[in-house]
Amino acid sequence: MQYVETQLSENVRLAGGYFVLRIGGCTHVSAARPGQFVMLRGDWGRDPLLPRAFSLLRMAAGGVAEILVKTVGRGSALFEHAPPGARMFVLGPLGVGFPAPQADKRDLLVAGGVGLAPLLFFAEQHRGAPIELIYGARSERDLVLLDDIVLSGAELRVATEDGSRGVKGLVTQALEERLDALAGGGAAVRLLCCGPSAMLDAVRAIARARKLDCLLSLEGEMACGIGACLGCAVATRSRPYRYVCKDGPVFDAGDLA
Amino acid sequence: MQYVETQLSENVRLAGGYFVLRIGGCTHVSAARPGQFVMLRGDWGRDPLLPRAFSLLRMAAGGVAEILVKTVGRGSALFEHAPPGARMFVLGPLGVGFPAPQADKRDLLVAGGVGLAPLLFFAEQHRGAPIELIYGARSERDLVLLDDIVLSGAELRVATEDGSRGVKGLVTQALEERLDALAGGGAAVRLLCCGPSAMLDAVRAIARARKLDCLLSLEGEMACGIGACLGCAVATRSRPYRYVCKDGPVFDAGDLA
Amino acid sequence: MTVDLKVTFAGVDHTNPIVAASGTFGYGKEFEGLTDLSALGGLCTKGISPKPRAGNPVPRICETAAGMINSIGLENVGVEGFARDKLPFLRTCGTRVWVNFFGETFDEYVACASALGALAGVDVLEMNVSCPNIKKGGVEFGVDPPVLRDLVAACRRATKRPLVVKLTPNVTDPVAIARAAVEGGADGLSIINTITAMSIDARRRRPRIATGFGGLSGPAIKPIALRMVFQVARAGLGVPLSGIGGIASGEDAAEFLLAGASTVQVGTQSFVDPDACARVARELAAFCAEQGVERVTDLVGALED
Amino acid sequence: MTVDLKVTFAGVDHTNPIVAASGTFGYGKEFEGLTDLSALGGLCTKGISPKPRAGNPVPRICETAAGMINSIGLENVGVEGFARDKLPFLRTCGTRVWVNFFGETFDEYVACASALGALAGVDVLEMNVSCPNIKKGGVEFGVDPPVLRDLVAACRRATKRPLVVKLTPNVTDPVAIARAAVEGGADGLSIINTITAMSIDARRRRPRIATGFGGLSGPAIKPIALRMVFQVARAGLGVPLSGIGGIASGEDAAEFLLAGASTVQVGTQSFVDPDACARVARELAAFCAEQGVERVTDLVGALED
Ligand SMILES: Cc1cc2nc3c(=O)[nH]c(=O)nc-3n(C[C@H](O)[C@H](O)[C@H](O)COP(=O)(O)OP(=O)(O)OC[C@H]3O[C@@H](n4cnc5c(N)ncnc54)[C@H](O)[C@@H]3O)c2cc1C
Ligand SMILES: Cc1cc2nc3c(=O)[nH]c(=O)nc-3n(C[C@H](O)[C@H](O)[C@H](O)COP(=O)(O)OP(=O)(O)OC[C@H]3O[C@@H](n4cnc5c(N)ncnc54)[C@H](O)[C@@H]3O)c2cc1C
Ligand SMILES: Cc1cc2nc3c(=O)[nH]c(=O)nc-3n(C[C@H](O)[C@H](O)[C@H](O)COP(=O)(O)O)c2cc1C
Ligand SMILES: Cc1cc2nc3c(=O)[nH]c(=O)nc-3n(C[C@H](O)[C@H](O)[C@H](O)COP(=O)(O)O)c2cc1C
Ligand code: FES
Ligand code: FES
Repeated sequence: MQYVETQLSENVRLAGGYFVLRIGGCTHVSAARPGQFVMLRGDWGRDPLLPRAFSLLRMAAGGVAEILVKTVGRGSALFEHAPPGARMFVLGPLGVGFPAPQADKRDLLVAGGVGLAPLLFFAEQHRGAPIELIYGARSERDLVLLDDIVLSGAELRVATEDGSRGVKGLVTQALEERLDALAGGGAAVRLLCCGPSAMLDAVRAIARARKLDCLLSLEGEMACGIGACLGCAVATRSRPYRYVCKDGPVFDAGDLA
Repeated sequence: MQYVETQLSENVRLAGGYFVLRIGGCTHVSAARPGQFVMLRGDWGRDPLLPRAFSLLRMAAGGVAEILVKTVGRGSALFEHAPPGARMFVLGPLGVGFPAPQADKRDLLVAGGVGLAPLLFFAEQHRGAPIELIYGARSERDLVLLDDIVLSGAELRVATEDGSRGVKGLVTQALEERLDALAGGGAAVRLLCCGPSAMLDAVRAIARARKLDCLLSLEGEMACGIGACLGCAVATRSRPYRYVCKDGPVFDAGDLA
Repeated sequence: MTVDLKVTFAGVDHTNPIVAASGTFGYGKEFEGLTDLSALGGLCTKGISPKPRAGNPVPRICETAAGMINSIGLENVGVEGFARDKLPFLRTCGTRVWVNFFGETFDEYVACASALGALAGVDVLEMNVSCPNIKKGGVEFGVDPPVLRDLVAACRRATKRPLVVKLTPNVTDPVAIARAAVEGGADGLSIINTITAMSIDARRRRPRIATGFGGLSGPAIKPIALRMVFQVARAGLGVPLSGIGGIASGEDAAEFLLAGASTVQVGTQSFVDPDACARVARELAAFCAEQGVERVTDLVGALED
Repeated sequence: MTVDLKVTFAGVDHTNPIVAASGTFGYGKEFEGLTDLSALGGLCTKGISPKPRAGNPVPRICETAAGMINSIGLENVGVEGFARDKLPFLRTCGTRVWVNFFGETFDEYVACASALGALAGVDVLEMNVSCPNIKKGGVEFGVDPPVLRDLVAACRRATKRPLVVKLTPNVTDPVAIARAAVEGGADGLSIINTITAMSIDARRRRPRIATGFGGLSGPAIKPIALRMVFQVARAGLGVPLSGIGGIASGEDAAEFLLAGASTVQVGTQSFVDPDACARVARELAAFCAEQGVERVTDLVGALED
């Protein structure tokens, strides 16, 4: 596996500062599973130095990798302004994705921000499986790709903090309500969550309290993405440290220390 | 005067690794005179750190600045791959250009490599004046913009080292031949030269030997382009050092130490 | 929210903490029309020596990753030329005038401090001690604590003006050096000057700088500068610090303030963008407003660690 | 033109001068399938200590301009784990095995040198002396010449393997430090380790690295590393040098060779591109061919100045 040089096919502006990069020439990533990620560099000098990790949003036909980005810093800002034709360097697929749906479990996906990407990928990949997606944001204009979610067949629930769309409140409130509504408090439910770390913590607490299976897709400071720099350490019960890039980014919530 | 953020309109590939950047939104540079330059940065991080100096090739209608570039290092390579729409930051016009043609003198422009740019600009600006352009290159495929030169009305002579086009030999041989052919060994001639430093040195020597007026457009290591860093010093007779960015890039050959 | 950007540094009030760094802002005049000089807290001149200097042969500069190396050779107009040709303009700029100076010998330093300190319109004297000490085989004055202490003390006696010592980063222990400068009577410390560095043109098999070595500056050195400012700040030497090294944005400036500096200097970035100092000041104000910081001085040393 | 890339370093022949730098290449295995390990001249392991270490809390790394800071905390599997789980694979890689080691005390260093030196398949021992000396208030072992000389001498007595000392750049005078290591019996010197640095998150008002300070690496430090290699090379201490710091291309490698190194190490760049070491080796060969250099050793110290 090596970095492959390719080009940006399309840079699709969405609402709320989000955008989707469609990167052609990514047949090497075609076999990626939801939750896996790529390391991406643009055509810039030696600054920013390090590639950036991005969960795959989907693999479209013809080897087009799609990722969902929100501008937060220098790397993402450079991607935001990258026009079609801009050179891209892509390594992947990396990491361990979400395990496939289990026959006896309902999957409740809990998404916030760019965390929507791997979960939407999951829903699209496992069309037909009993999947629900609870999607939280500050306000209606921070919600993206709603049509795609609906098309995936996942049952969508939206929670916005200002109540401008869906239930008013945090995504975790919507989650609790949904779990309460499900038979046995959601005992036959598996939680899959990706989003800001406060959200991950809250979902983890709910899973612990209700003794639910729970898989979290984590972020971490990454330099290499391949298990070499030891930067992306996360403290776990099974070992002092595991690594987001090699052992994750998807972790069993129960194993996190 | 400030850096103006704008976009690349077109990136035109020419022969021999040359390309022309057409940069829109440059009305602030519209009044530029031939020989003046701009400082240019692309949309990259803090590396390459410094802007790059480029002589103007021409100012096209609607505030489009055109520059002629050949890839030699990191900055030019990034420009080579910049697609239309890429962000550009432009400061200028800077420096002192070529003085206008004089009534009693014939202007012999001597160009090599990207040094063609300011001289072609000069010829286009002073259409109708008695201007000849001697253009040297290693081989035919290193010659660019020949049609534009012809259209400018300048009398074109080409010299290639391998003889694949025009006179075989160095541009300075073609220059000497032309001077010999002119009445009085070219006494009523002014030389304007821009090109590799070896060529500048040779033309300077010819001018000295024949006691001709000679203007050279120099390069120099530049950080700022505005006379602040003192990096682009050039030793002169009139002062210990002058500065390519403020006092040049066009210098009277007689003043160079 | 209006943010109070005023700071007092070495007893001199500044409208904001942003100072243009020595050697990167000429004598101010070079930036007229390219930026609003009165938007700067202060402006430090090119280093002045007793006599004019023509500087080093070219090439004098080269670019490196996120940085540059320079060996300008302290080209300057000399004390007299400065007083006659440069200072009158500087006095009209509406900003604090810092004058950077140096010598090749102990006596030249003292002569410079005395002459420059006597000029009206000079607000702060900044002593550049990164110069080779000819007597000591060309080792920088600023690397040896006892030498530095004596040099500062001698300059201190020569003038009443606020005297700020600009430290070299090329040392094992910046705190020991800083302490020596304070013992010598420094009213403040500027941290850091450039880091000795080299670049080689592999094809020509030559150094890219005519003098071989030069000084590295720019974003590349920011993490080293920040560490040194923090080390010296934590040592609590009782004098204010001016943070320098790779500052290119208001957020960069805030980082140095949090580490313990009370003014910051913008150097190389003025080459990348002549409006950089004023922009950094604007961005620092915006940063404070966004963060609910009413007085910029509240940031100074406010790092939680 | 075929170029002879072979070099002998500290008595050990290498197929080419490119060595993967310690801490940036795991134990080799991590790069299987990502690059051709046999294309490397050598591969230096993560630093090994007598006992396994879990390393520092997160965040352990952050990016800076053209560089990064790390404070991994020397996480490693310990001597036993290394011998059992890592060395067998390394012996099959078709490249020279450099083992980097360190201790928290004098005795730990010696124990490590002795134990690692006794393992078959270890070609070069590289001593990391940038660790805090607990006895001396946490100052690095490598900044004090007499301490360093004694430490190296003790390790020297503990093993017959080629012993290379990796110098810290956080010093006023790299030549004095280098000389001390050579007096202690070093067979070679690796120059440089990371530069102590800091990054601050201005919004959270905290250092970006959990431990506050960390080590700066990457292209940002290349001009400083090159200067130090050149300084030490010029001092003519009679041992070969391994140049390290920001090397990302064959031309970068050539610059270090010209400055006087006879091997070079590629560190941070392996994070940017896992194939970097092999690519640098290919590019160095192409550079030599282009320049008409028949033997890569002809470049060593060939700077004209
Ligand atoms: C496994 C994995 C998957 C990821 N998937 C995605 C994805 O699908 N889409 C996406 O947009 N990003 C994703 N990220 C984050 C991405 O890798 C970058 O960290 C992010 O784009 C910020 O990079 P930057 O260069 O813009 O910011 P930087 O310049 O690196 O940082 C700028 C500032 O933003 C802060 N910051 C950095 N990352 C974040 C963050 N994630 N949230 C908030 N603040 C941050 C930094 O602390 C700093 O203050 C993923 C990260 C990992 C580890
Ligand atoms: C007043 C002025 C006008 C200029 N006009 C033009 C122009 O119209 N078109 C144009 O293409 N360039 C022009 N240049 C040169 C331009 O500014 C850059 O120096 C050039 O593009 C190389 O930059 P780089 O980033 O690609 O190379 P760098 O990464 O800066 O350098 C890479 C390597 O190339 C070498 N190098 C740098 N510049 C040159 C050069 N000019 N020729 C050969 N080798 C070089 C360096 O020494 C280094 O080894 C001008 C320079 C000045 C000072
Ligand atoms: C071209 C140049 C010239 C400089 N001249 C001086 C000088 O005369 N005196 C001095 O004390 N520092 C001088 N410096 C150092 C700067 O003032 C500053 O300390 C250093 O560049 C680090 O800041 P920066 O990274 O923001 O540039 C010079 C720096 C550069 C780049
Ligand atoms: C993440 C990381 C871990 C490192 N670990 C070690 C180590 O265990 N022992 C050591 O001697 N050097 C270690 N280093 C230093 C490198 O080997 C090298 O000296 C330094 O990074 C400079 O080279 P570079 O700029 O090519 O990265 C480490 C560097 C990094 C970035
Ligand atoms: S990102 Fe380097 S080990 Fe995970
Ligand atoms: S480029 Fe800075 S003075 Fe000319």
